[in-house]
Amino acid sequence: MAEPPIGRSSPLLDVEIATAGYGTATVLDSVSFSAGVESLGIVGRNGMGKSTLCKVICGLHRNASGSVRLQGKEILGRRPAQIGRSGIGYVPQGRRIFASLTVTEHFQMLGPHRSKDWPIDRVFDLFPRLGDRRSHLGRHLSGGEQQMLAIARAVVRGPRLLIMDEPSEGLAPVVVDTLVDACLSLAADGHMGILVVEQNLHAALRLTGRILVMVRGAIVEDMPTEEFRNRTDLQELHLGVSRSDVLERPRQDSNLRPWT
Amino acid sequence: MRQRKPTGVWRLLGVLVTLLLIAAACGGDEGEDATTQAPATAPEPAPAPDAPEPPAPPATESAPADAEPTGEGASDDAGDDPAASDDVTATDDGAADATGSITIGAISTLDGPFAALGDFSMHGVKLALLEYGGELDGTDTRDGVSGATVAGLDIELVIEGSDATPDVAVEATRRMVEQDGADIIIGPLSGDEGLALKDYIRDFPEVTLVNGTSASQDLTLRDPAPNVFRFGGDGAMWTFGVGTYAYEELGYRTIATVAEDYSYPYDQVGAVLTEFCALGGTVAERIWVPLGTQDYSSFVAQIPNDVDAVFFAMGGTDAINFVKQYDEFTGQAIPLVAGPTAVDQSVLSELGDRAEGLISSGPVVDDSGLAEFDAFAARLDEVFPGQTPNIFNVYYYIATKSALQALEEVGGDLSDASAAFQAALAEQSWQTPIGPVVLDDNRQAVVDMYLRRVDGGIQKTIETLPKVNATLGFDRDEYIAQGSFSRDNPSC
Amino acid sequence: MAPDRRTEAAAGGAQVALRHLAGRAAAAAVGRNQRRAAQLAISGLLIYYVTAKSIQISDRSLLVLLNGLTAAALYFLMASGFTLLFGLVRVTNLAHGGVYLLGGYVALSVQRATGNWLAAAGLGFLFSGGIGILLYVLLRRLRGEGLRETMVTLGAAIVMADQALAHWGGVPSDLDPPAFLQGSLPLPASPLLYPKFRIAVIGLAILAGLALWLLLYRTRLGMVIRAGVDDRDMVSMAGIRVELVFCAVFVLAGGLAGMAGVAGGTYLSLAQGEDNRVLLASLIVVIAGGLGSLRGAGAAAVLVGLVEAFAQTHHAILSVLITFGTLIAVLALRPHGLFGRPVDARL
Amino acid sequence: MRASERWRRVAWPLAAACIGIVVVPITASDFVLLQIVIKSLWLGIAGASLAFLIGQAGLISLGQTAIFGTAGYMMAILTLSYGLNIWLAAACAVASGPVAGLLVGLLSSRSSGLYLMMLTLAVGVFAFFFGQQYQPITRGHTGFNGFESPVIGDVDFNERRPLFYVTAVAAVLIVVALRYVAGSPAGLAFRGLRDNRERLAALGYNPAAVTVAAFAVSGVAAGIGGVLSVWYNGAISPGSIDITRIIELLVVVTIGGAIRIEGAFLGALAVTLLRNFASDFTNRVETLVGAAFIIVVLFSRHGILGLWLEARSRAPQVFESLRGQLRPRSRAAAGPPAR
Repeated sequence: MAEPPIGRSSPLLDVEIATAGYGTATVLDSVSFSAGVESLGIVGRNGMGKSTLCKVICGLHRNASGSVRLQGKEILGRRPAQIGRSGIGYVPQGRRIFASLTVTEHFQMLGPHRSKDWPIDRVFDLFPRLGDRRSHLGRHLSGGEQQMLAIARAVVRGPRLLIMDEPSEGLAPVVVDTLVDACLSLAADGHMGILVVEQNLHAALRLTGRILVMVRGAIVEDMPTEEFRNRTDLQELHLGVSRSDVLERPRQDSNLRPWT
Repeated sequence: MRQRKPTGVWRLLGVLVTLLLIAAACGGDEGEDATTQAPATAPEPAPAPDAPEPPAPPATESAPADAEPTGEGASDDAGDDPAASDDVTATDDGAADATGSITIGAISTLDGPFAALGDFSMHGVKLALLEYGGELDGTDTRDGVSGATVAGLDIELVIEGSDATPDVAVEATRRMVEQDGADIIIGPLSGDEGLALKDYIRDFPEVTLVNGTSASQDLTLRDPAPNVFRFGGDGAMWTFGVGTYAYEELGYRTIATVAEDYSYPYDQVGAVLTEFCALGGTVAERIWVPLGTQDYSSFVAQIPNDVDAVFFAMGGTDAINFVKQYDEFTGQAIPLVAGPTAVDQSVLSELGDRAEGLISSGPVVDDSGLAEFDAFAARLDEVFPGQTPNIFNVYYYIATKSALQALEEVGGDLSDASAAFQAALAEQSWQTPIGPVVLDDNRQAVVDMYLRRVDGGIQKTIETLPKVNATLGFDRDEYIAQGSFSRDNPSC
Repeated sequence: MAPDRRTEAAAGGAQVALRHLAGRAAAAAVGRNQRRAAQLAISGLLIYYVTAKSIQISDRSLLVLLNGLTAAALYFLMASGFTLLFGLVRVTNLAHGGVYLLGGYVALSVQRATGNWLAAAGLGFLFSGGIGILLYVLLRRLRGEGLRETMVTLGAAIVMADQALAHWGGVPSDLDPPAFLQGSLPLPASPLLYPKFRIAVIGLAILAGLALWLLLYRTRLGMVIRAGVDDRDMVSMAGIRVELVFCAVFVLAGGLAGMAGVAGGTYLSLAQGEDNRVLLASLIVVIAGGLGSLRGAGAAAVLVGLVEAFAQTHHAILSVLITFGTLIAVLALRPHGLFGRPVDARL
Repeated sequence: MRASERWRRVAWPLAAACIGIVVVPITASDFVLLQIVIKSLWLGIAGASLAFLIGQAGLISLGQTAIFGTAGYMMAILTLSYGLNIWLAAACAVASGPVAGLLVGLLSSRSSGLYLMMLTLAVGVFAFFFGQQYQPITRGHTGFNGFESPVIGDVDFNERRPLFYVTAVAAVLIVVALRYVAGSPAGLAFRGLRDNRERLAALGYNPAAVTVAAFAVSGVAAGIGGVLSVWYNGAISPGSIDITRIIELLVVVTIGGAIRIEGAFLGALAVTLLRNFASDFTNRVETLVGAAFIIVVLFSRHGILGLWLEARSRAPQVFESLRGQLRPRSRAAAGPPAR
């Protein structure tokens, strides 16, 4: 099958969720968007349903109705293992690496599910820190290392779409930069789409080419990152980020290129 | 979408639950007759032999009988009884009562650790009923016997099970007495159940409890109830003679005891020690094993090395485990003397060779040569192939047969709070499969016991101990004054 | 003579252990870690007490130790499957006792038919594994709803106990050990013996423990199981059909329980009510050790077995209270057990 | 409007309960009244204490029999061993319920979920063994027999109807009280414990203290249940609190549905009916009980009560419009995507 061209004309992911929630509480209400092989960011305040959206796509949250299609195939209602095999890699919030497996075992346990493109050395080239700590147990890694491991664990399966939920949460800015760089290099060859949920606006702005804003379970804005960067009114309204917050960190414009 | 699938099943469940509720409601309707009619008929002279008695709360069963005089009540009944579809027994009972029938309720431990003993007990009950023209309804323990008659009255058998706890036993008995209208209760099996049932049945003087194998002394010894009868021994009586035999014949001077930690083994250990210590023997160690213990190794380890013998009092599984482990851990270096149920015929085959030569006392031996015993054994094997006499089937048989004989004598007359029947029952004196029986003033049997030895997998008689009474031949007042046996009573 | 030397050795060993513990307790106290200090102090007292008591009847202390280990072996066989099952599938399998009983009874029937203990044990193992599959199927559609899963296993336990009663009756019974494990060995410096089969049970538990360790730490399946214990959603997201692994663990846990049933049915006996007793014991062990932790199950099995054996020997009447009191104390001080990590045990 | 709705919610069940208290003793036979109705009521009261813990605070306790047993034993010991005035004894026994609850709560305050379940199981089993082994107080395996309920003038509480009134009124009071607690700010904290322990802590509550409080509240109901069980049975022994009773209580609450306090009474009634009448249909009562239990759990998240609520939510439009709040759920369950 020919690689689909980059852009929104032929969506990699097509989401039309009618509702999703817990018990009688509705968390997602009419969420609908498409993503191509691009880097798409979803931002919004706490409790707006971003994580639930990720879980619904991955099949980890099953109380949902509507439709989620990956490359045209319906995946809503499938089991997580099927969804995982059909080409979605998931980097969950809180990292959720396997505490009692060593770094190496995280990759060994995948067995045949590991992509041939990802020999273990390539992983350690991408994240040299992990190579240093290959025989350490997951629970003994630092937060940044755990996040690297979580990303690597998802990537070595060679997914078409990588979903990351708050990858920068709780990490030092320096570590976040390292991670963002790694993600950018991952996406550089244009085979993999990225869907990233972020609270950290800086990371989101660096990593993505398009931004969706989520408020109370619905998508309220959808615009290129470049545009969103300048819409401080929207940032303030939907994220509670004041101008000073954004300015707090020195801008490194050379790094702030949008992903395309 | 997950919630969608089971709709059909849900509907079915809903229907089921509704049915249950309706059934419950009908139970209530049926009761309505009883409560509304009973007061009206209570003052009248009893029209039928099995009429209810004024002092007692009206039993449900009596409703149809009461209904006879008033046509209105009778038609009510006709209308309601079929509706009470949840309770087939009660309906049958009601119909039969109108023509005159007597309901016998049998209770034993059909669930829980003693379930096997419950089976044995019911064999005994059914065997007695078969002698009165009954036929087995089926082979399961809970299948009853139908067609038995005494003095022209049909005998209904209701079977209920407990799990050896007093609460469940009382509820099961209440079901038989108040729901099924049982006139006579045969049972229960274990000691504490017996005490609980004594308290319950005291409030129903017209109902008669004929004990099965409950071996608690205080069922009859202290504060007896006028409608409770025991045609067998109690735990102490079953152990009679062993202490003396151990001291005089076997020459033991110091013993240790290992027993389960509750009242029935207290009675056995107490009876042994009472005799043994009176003769001058001493007890080096009393080891009480919490109920529910399976691994006796740590308790075997506590037996002092320098005792002459070990007396152990256990039942069922515990006996098997103890004997097996005692054998494995000590090679039987110190001889064992057994309590009555530890080597009862019900566990002998499972004990196997390890039980050979064990001395004990007890009510049942296999070589007594009594014609009644041989006939009983033959009949038992014929009806329930492979079964041999043991304390449970023999005692439940004796209890049931005594009741049936007394019923026959009074022509099935249960009027006047079963006064005539209970009087006849108290006078029962007959040759049972295990020897003659008569009752004392507390309606407690005076019976023969046997000193016995396991030999070739059966219990053989060493000596017959005639007419053992509830106080083991001691002075009644003194015996009662020494108090119930306990962990450290007697204190020798 | 010999007992004296052993007494001395025991006392010496205890002293060393005590000094070590006291040091650590002091260090913890200095470090303001009061809880740790309290824990160490309690374990110190326990060791002191046990040593003092074992010296008291020294010619029985080896026996008591062995008894504790035998009990521990049986508990471990039960608990290891239980803890794996919980760790991976998050199912508190209250039917585990029922599986024990049925496994033992099937073996009993087989032995009565063939007279061969090994065949009996094998079939008991397979049969229990089969029940594991049944349970797996029964619980499939409730996956993730811990309380309901637990309740279904409870219902299954009730049904199993009643079916065992229906098919094998209430007569208590036991299996005969294989010929080469019959009889007893003399214990040194004691008039008592020790049955060979009980020693074999200890061996069996050690073997089972080793095999499980190899499975968990040396195979890919083991990695997946451990990963599943940590986070089964993430295992699914890795594209691994975690359901198949679940099923395998159900079979394994059932088989282990059945094996325990065969062992217990041989050196103890099979009877109504045994299922609850054994279930309770294995629950204690699993919880005290920490859910999902094999190491914890092993350690807690030994702890519970020894405490039980000592308590039965020295405080027969209150022994059960001591065993459960210990458990309550352990759990009140360490809510996640000895080796447990705060896994998501939400129901 | 809110107030009136709330009032309606309270008034209907209360009226139903009052009618029940009046009608049931007239219509039910002595046997049904005692063995079904009263039994279900006190078992339901004990169950309500557990339903409260599970449904409101998310604490699955298997130690309720310990609390229940403490009160029951207290009742028996104070009257039979010490000859205390029966009302005084009853008051002490009822008061011992929350105290015992407090103790169990303290022990379990740091646990949650399955660990709490197991810890409380250990407590429950400990209580059973204490009753069985510690003879000086508990009289061992035999326990206490021959307890006589109090008599005031002509009213003898050993009789069934007076006993029924006491039990029924106690049941209603307990339901009202527990619902009141559930609706109070404390109830909010309990639900916080159930839904998210971490968030509760973040809100400034101490989850351990909330756990202890929940156990103490449930202890009131369990204590009253324990006292009534002694009045009902006239006896208490370790057999009244053994592991089968622990399981039975759990079965009662699960079958009934812990989502509301009342579910416990429904479950108690179902279990009592099954135990009393199932033997008319089958020789394998326990298998039937177990299978019924499995089926209820498999097909309903909240037991029989859940079935009822579900049926109501599926009922025709009339109900649909009345209970708008149930709609989102049925929409969420509407299933596979349209396309």
